Amino acid sequence: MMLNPVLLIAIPLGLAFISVIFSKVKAWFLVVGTIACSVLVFFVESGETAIGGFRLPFAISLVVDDYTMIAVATVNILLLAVLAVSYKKASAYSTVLLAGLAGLNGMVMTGDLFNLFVFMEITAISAYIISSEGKKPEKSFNYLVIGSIGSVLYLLGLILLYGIAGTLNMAEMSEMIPGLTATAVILPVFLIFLGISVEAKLLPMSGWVRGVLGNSNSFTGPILATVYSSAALFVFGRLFSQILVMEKAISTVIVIIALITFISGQAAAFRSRSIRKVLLFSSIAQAGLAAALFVTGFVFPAVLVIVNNAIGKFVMFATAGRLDEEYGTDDYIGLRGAFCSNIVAGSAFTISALSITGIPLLFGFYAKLNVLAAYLNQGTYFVPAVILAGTVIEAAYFIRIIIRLWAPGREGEQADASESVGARKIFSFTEGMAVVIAALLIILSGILPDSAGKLIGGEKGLLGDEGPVISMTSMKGDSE
Amino acid sequence: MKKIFAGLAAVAFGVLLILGISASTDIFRYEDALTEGGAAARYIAKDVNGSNGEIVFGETNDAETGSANMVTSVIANYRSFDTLGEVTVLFLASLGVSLLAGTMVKNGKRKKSGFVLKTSARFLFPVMLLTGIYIFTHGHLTPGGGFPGGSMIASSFLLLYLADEGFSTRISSFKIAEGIAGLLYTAIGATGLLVGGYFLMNFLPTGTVGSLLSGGIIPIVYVLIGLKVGSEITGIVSSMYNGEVKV
Amino acid sequence: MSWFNVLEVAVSILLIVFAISAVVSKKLLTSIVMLSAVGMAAAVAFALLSAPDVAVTEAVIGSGLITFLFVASIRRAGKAGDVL
Amino acid sequence: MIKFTSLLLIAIGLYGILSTRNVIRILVGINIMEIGINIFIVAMGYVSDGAAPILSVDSPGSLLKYVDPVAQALVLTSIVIGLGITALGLVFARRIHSKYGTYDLDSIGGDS
Repeated sequence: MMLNPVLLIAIPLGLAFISVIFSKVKAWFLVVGTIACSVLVFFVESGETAIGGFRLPFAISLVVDDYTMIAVATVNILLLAVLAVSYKKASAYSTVLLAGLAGLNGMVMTGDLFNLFVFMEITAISAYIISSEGKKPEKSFNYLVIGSIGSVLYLLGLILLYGIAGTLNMAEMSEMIPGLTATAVILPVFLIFLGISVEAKLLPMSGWVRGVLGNSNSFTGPILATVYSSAALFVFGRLFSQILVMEKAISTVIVIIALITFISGQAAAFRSRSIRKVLLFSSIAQAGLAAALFVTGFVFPAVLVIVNNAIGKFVMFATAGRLDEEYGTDDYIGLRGAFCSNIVAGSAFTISALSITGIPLLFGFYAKLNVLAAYLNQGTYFVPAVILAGTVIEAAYFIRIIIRLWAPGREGEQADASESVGARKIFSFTEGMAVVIAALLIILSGILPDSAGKLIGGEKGLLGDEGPVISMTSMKGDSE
Repeated sequence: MKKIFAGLAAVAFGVLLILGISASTDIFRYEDALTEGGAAARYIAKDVNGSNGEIVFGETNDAETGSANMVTSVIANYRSFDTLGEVTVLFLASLGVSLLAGTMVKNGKRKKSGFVLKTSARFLFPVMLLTGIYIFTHGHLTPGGGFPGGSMIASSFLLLYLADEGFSTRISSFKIAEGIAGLLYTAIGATGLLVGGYFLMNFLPTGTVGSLLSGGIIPIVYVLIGLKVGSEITGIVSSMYNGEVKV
Repeated sequence: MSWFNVLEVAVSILLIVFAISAVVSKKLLTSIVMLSAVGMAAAVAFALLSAPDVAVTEAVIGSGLITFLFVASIRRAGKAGDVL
Repeated sequence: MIKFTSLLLIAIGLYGILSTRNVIRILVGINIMEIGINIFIVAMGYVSDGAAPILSVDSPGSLLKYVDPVAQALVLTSIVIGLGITALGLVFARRIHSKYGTYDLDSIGGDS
């Protein structure tokens, strides 16, 4: 039996309301809600479901297709993983997380522009509250201010589109956009781009990231950097690859902004010494890459980039947050040899870092290959060059961190006792399990990229005929 | 320096907006959308799911949504899902405020309010409360509805906080009211899903346009919204008023 | 000019004047009171634009409750001198 | 006319946000921006001589004479969301004040 997708929103929302009444056991509701949603994801009915029993396109609708399926699945399962890693901290925010989960699911599934605004606000407000865990109110405040400006801009853009098209339904809007004069659509599209770049961490509006994620712990880091930002990127992808498809001249501007985000993110990551700062700037860079791909129309590679980055950053932010909590610093020079006593966490971290960089036999390699192939097939050489340049920087800073964290302080002539940090266990068994499973997933999907690609892209591939751009089996066949 | 930069940015932004919008005023087709049967026109004529003739106040029976106030029919029926999201935003905000504003403290150094002030506040309190309740129970007929009604309830509590230094409530009781109202709202949606196969479906008969018992689930939803908004804003107000941040 | 236009111009001017004085005023409390005035003028504008529902809501929330929240949150800092 | 006034309000609000580092003033700026956008939305849905979208005993016969109820519904939602954001922002402001003794972000100093 296929279920109505609205359950993915109604169940966590209802549980959130119950959890304030029975606040003693609210953490249980969180666990039940997250598990229920992660399971239900695979049983929802595809197609556009109207809410309220009104005829489409006049009703608010939820859209479930291959694309939103993978988005919802990613978000829910990642949230479950974050809970496994930092259950104790997360349980204090049970109600906020449950309502936030409803917002995230609604955000990626909704088929209505204003409904998207409402769900974005739910998500944003829960993110503000979660970010206050960092005990730096001025950073959260900064986040809130940028978020509010973004939401005003988004609202303005959306209302202009409503004024022009007379509808808020995304499917109807996407049919009308090509028929409208470009001059009328530029301003709203640009405003919507600015509005959505706050959560998606794209350049003009990403000023909050440094303060919020730089002070993250093993709970706020993974949740804001992976769950929330992949949801925002999936929304960005849906809007800019399916609904607001622009003429080449306009989309080029957005691609350039996204590529600047990519390169400057990589450069800033290279300059940072704190692991969390490296990670957050790397996240900004990956968001820029995914955004550029989406706007160019390469949906499948972009989804691969998002998923790869989400799994990898989940492991890495969790590890970095824990390192900071245990050792009181996350400066990788001060953490020399920290992985020697945490072989499991260290290996997972290493695998994730290498995967994000795109080392062969890991999932990230498949993702990067698809990205490059998409551009080369199209005959573009400038963008792949930029991406490769960024990847070199990326490899440099990740390998630098990994070497420092594995080398037990015998880099000079004398092993100074203060150079190597002491042995401390950073993960308990269950927490370690979540991280290990994530790392195994990266390896497994790297070895079997075709099945992973099918899993993510659906049988036919995203958007029907496009499909996985590169098939590993065919590549092997060519080389033999 | 900062002010000059800010001024330039604001002027640039304002000019951009005004130019961008006036360049496309001729393409804004809202009035066309009305005639061509856009969403707004359908909502006004109440014929999204098929025509039921011209809607006449006090006569038409069982019209779609059945609310005389069209804004209400949009808020509590056509786009009720938005409203559910919106009360969730407020719910989260109130939760965040009570999480962050700190615990209640007895405010020892407050001046005692005078007898006249206190008595008149106590007299005004039920009047305001009733006005709020009236506003949201008549939301489908007259301007107003759940949001101003709920805010009115919150204002009445605010009045007591300001005028009566002995008045205090437990924030957790507002939390429970919020939770119950929100749960009922979701439950009404789920009932629609069970009865008619659509979440938040208007599964009750809609009655005669213009009578108090019309609109199907609209009055119920609006009362819940009113109670929820009222308890949420009261929660925010009392946290802001009484909370003391411990550093 | 119909009464609508006259009122429209008047409300527009009021909105702009209140908004500018809210942004540039030296005292924090003046800013907040001016914000409340902007909310009130906005409520009039909404009523003018045939939006009674919005006008009522804006009057209660935008002009009333938000002002209270602002004042309540700067109230404790009032003794610092630089604030009020 | 009032449409452009509302755009000016948005610009003034933006100036208010950018020109100061005082958290309360920033919130005032955000609120002005929100009021601006709300007026703009309602003005978008306004039809000249349009009636308020409420049926009553003496409603106009033709449907065309109503202003857009959708725009007004959106604004109601947006006003309430704005209240929530402002309340949360004020709590952050209060926390900033109790931690650093000032509302001025510049005098907090420090990085990361």
